[in-house]
Amino acid sequence: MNTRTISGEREFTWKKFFLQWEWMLVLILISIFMMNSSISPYFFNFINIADATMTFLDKAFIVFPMVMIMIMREIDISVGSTVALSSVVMAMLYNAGLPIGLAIAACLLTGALCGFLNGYLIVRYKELSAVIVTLATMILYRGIAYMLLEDQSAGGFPDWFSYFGWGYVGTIPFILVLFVAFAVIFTLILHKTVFGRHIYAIGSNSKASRFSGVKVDRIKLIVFTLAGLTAAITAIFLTSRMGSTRPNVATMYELDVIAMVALGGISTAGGKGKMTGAILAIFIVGYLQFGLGLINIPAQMLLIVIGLLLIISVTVTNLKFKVKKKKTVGHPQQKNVS
Amino acid sequence: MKRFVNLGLLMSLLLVFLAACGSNQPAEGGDGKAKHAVVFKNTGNPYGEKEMEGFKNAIEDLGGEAILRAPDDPSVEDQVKIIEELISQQVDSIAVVANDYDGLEPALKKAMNKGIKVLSLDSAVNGDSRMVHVNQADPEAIGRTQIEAVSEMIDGKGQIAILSATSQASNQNLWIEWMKKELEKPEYKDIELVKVAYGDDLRDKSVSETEALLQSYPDLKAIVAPTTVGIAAAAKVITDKGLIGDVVVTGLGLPSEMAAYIENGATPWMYLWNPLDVGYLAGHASHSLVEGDITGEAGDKFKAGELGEYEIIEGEDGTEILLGDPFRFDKENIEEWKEIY
Amino acid sequence: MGDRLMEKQSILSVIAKHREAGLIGFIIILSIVFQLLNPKFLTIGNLANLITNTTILIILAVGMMLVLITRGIDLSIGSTLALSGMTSSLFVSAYPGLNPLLAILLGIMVGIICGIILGYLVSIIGILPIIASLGLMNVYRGLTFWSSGGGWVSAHQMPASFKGIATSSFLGVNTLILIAIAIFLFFYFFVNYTITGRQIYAVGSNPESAEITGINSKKILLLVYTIMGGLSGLAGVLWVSKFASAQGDTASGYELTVIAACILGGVSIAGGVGRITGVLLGAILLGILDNALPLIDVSPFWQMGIEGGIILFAVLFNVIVNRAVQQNELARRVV
Amino acid sequence: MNEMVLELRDITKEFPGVKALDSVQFELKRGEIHALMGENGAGKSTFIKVITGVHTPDDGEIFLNGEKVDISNTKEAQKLGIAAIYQHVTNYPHLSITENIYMGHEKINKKTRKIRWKEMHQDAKKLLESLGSNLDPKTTMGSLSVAQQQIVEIAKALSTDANIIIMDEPTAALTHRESKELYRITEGLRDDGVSIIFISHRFEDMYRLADRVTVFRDSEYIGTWNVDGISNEKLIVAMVGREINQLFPKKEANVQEELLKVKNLGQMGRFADISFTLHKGEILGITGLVGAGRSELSQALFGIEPYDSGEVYFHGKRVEIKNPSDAIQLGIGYLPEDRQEQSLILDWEIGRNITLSCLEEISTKGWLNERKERSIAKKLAEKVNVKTGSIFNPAKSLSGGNQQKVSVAKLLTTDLEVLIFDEPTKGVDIGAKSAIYEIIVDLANQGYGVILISSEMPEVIGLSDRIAVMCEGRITRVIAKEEATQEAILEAAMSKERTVSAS
Repeated sequence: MNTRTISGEREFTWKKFFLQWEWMLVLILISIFMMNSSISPYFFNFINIADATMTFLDKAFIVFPMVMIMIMREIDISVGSTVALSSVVMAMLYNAGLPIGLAIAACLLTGALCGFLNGYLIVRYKELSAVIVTLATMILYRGIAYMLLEDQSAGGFPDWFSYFGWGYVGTIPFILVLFVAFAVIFTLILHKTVFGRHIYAIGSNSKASRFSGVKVDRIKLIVFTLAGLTAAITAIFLTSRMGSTRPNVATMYELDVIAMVALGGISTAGGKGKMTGAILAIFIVGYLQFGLGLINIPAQMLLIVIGLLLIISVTVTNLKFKVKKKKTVGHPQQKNVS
Repeated sequence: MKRFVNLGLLMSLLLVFLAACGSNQPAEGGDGKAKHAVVFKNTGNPYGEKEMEGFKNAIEDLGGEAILRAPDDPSVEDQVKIIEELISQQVDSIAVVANDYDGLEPALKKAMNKGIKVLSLDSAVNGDSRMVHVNQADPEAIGRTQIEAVSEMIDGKGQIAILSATSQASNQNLWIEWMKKELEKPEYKDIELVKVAYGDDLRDKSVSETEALLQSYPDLKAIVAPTTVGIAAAAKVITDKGLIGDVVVTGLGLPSEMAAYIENGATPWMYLWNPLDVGYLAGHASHSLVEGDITGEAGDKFKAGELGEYEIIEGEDGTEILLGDPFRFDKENIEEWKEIY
Repeated sequence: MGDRLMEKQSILSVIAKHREAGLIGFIIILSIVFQLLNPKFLTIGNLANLITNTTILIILAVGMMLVLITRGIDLSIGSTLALSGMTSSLFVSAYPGLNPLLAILLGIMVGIICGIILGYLVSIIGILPIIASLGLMNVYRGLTFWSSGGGWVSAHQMPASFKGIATSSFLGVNTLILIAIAIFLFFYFFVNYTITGRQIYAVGSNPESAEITGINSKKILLLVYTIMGGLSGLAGVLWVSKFASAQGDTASGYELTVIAACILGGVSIAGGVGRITGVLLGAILLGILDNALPLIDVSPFWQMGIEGGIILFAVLFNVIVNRAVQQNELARRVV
Repeated sequence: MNEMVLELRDITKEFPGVKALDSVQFELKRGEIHALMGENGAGKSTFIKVITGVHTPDDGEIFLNGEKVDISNTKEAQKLGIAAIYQHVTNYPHLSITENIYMGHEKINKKTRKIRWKEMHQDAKKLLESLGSNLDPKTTMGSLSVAQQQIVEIAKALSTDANIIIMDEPTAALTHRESKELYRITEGLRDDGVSIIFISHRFEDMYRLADRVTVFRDSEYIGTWNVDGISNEKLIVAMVGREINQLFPKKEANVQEELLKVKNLGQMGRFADISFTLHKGEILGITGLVGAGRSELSQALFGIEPYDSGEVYFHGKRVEIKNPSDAIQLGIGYLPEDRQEQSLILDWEIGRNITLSCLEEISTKGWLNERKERSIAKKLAEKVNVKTGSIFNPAKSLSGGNQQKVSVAKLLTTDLEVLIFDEPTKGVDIGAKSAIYEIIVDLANQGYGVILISSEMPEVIGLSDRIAVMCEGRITRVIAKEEATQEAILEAAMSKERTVSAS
């Protein structure tokens, strides 16, 4: 047997490059900008475009770890409740006399603990799917928030605390600056590190990953903890924007976040999707809502539009995928025998 | 690739369609009309629809443009978002029916900093985040009338319970406090308040809370529900269980919803203010603020169309405009009112 | 010592094998505790309340079980429920002379249409159920608000016959309970004694084998979501009739309660597993918590936390028992 | 009456881009066992799916008892009396045996359409008994062993009154003893007049059972022979298209110092008192019947399901192995039994698959170095001679044998010293088999210590320096290469006596 040479250089074609879901999202985003500018005279100026990000970026922080979770074929539907619980803990500790810095730290810690508990239960009791575990903790965490604060609201933070949600760096909202930093870091982690590669491996074939020495349990634990931590970050921004908090804040945030991730092209079947897609999806949903808000569209229309956007875009990816599949997967065994 | 382009076209089409929908709305900003916005708690609430309608009537009478907004569920987050959108549209005034007393403060302060006049109506925001509050009823008056009514219905003695909402909107808690204060008076010494239950303003929860009250307190004589969802649920339970006459229900309710129960006697009578008037008064207040007729200081006076003249007074937290005493709905007048709201 | 080990093992394996028995045991223990804390708990009146209030949950949980067995999930049922409730009540308020049966049929039809749309997206287009139903959840909710023009349909707008659907009784038993019993019996027969019923399990247990056996899994999926839609539609009419009020935000978030009932009842999210009796008990357990916690004066703000804790406990308990059984079996194998 | 129950003429089936069957022929006599052989990808699976109606052929004719028939779906095939037992067990793990048997042709009450459970349970019980099994038909399928599931599959085929039964690799997952049981059942069926198409990679199966053999290669029909009229070599040439001179390459006898030492290793309920040593350059075969604990032992050594008693020494130093990454860190590599489930990520490129277990080494502080990754992947893919054009092709585009080569390549990325091969040639055709043997021996010659776990006795005997035989979780005998015969191994595999540790 003579050894053959196997190509080690990746073929690059423009067609393949442009045939990525992310370009479709870019196209949609541009259309939304065009639509917004045409329907409202108030949209297209720098201040409003920048300020708009303040209205939708709070929950966007959870999108980053959620992308990782969904790539790993897991899901976390407790994040909304985690936001509520960590926000309530922060407000209560501050009102109980703790310095604000420590209260913020406690908020982050609470979030991380919630996420860690999710991850721990999922890793320790593999018979339980993440849906079951996080459904239970979703009810539990919000329940604890209610136990703590009942139907009160807590707030009275120092003035500078509102900087998180309302402050600017120059003319750019602080939240946008932090978001961009997170986006860069998480994108690099997912696509350029061993950790990220392992996440894809786990989502594509968890067993094979474990057999290949990937520390599956540890990675899941870390990512779920990250989800809790970012939920706490969301809690800080949300609380800062409202100046006070209550146990029922951030209801249904989990579904908003999952919708953004799905729109971004990350399939819940695991192993597929890119961080950039999810980031684009955040802005698509955000600016669509903002633009329609500027023309005072009724809330019910907004619901329908967002729902249809999700369904249509996923249908589109699905059809695209099906066509591709027909072409290549006939009988894998028969192919490439030579 | 072709398919891809097609999809792109499809998407753009969808967006154009949306744009077309959108442009039906009056969105032109440059015609010099003052723009007054009102933000209610949530959409799909007939009480809110009436309140916003009253606001709109006032604004249109005065030649302005009214923007009516409400999030799809009663959350502070979404109200903040809407306020931000209104700021971007450079409206002249924002009137809010708040989902939280403090939660809108930063958003409304930002609006005020941009020169927008801010007031609250019905469910208030704190004194720092508004110029004035349009109070549909004096909490003291509500607490007093409720207790007077229930006392009259049960002849001044027996167990009563309160079925409240979540009471986060601060109103219910305040009224309940006033009710408790009223109950301390000697003439009510035979009335015992056994429990304050919370139905969270959800139908099913309010029903099971009412059932629990009836189970736990077989001698219960009356349920006071100072919330529209709660009173309807309680009256329904009493009707279904055939307890009409044994247990009375009163409180604050919508005439349209409660007509059936007032007619069948589950609720002999109840109270509410007219949400059209609340909105109407708020509309005039918005206009006067924008015109500079009033600044929101105590002592300012303005004319509110057919409602007459109002004076701003000092409230517990910030200044207020009081609409008046709550209105009594009974068998005599319910026929006429149930069609209105 | 050896005997005791065997005994312990057998008790555990009984619990593991008969999950329903475990649930019943848990329900009995809870009932005793509640009864001790408030003697009014086990009275005919209260039990009637309890069952009546649980019927809608039972009806929905039965449908959700079928969906979960096929490895799917339906998050849109709360919205479907609201939409069908709103449509039928708008209809009866416009035509008060209408036979209430027609109103029920109309509600079911609306539900079925909603279900077919979801079923189509899942089975034919191949969108993942969680995403498709999430999208439709928003759409149906929006349509509900839109169809009512922002208003409610309230008690006086509904004819007595319509409100009577939920409050009337037959042979001294509330109609709602009768409907739930009928549905339970029908689906008990359906999943256990009909070919189509078994095919639902087959598709969930192993889709590839189902294909080879010649089962049309697309048809089965479509059917399952249609049934779920139809049941949500029915539940919508019952809900609106029961509370005599149709609102835009009716049953918002209720889908998660339904899923929780199924999970408590032993339905596996991974598909193929689930028994209708288990689901019934799961729903009743949640019903008991809802009914009894207010009775024993638990602060309303503690209810949610307690419910979450109990769900988590029940799920973990099941896993731990199963593991113990496996360990025991291994230990019995002498190596 | 026609002697042929089933005839297929000039069957062609194309999938987009692939011709899976190119005008193939097949004849099946009444009451014969007909072996169908060929390498993976020769078109056997597609061929079966044509007969059972899963695929409709693009061209060609099918005759049943001399009459031309169209089989357009599986139901029709069933009606015609054709049943298949597929290679990958296709059952419903959550459902009962009865249901698995009767799925698709349930017994129902004609009037009420109600399923008659009682009758089905009884009939299932009878069917199982006729196959010599006393399984309770109400047991759930998932709790059965592979061999038991196989029996249920046969019962299922019988329940449809099939007179043509196709068995696709039924012995692949069975032990020697279980295979014998299967032979008995199959022969019994033949004697009852059932015609059987038997597909297997094992020559042993064919010689033992079949009357005639048909060979496919590269989607084409090669020929049909009487089993007693064809030699082993000729058959291999027919299947592979070339001669394979020597299946087992010669191994240098350069066993060196001790590498791995295991003392009294145990895991509750799975294995106990396992002791052996492995030297550099040695191939230690571990064999035994299925359920003897071979795979469990190897997985424990690799940290997948950690052992709970005993000691492991590596280079004379005591070590703890709690998870696979511990094992890899130490220098122990593992080639899993099920490459599609446990080793490869089929959707991924070949290159990424190869580097998955060594990402830590080729990255700097956690950041990937894609250039380095590519060059390593290319080098290793060429080293194990994967038949592909580019390391960016997906792993699922490869044949079974080549997928296995990629799995082997994964082991070569890191600095390993001990390699555990768990059934390395399972489901691999004969051409790729010899390539894999070559790689294994080559690795041992390079100084790796190799543990070879296999249920194929010729393989164990042909490759190993020493053979440890396990029975019911314990090592019953260690046999040196010179003394290794099939009989000796079998005897040890069935004995319950324990012998001294293999040091």
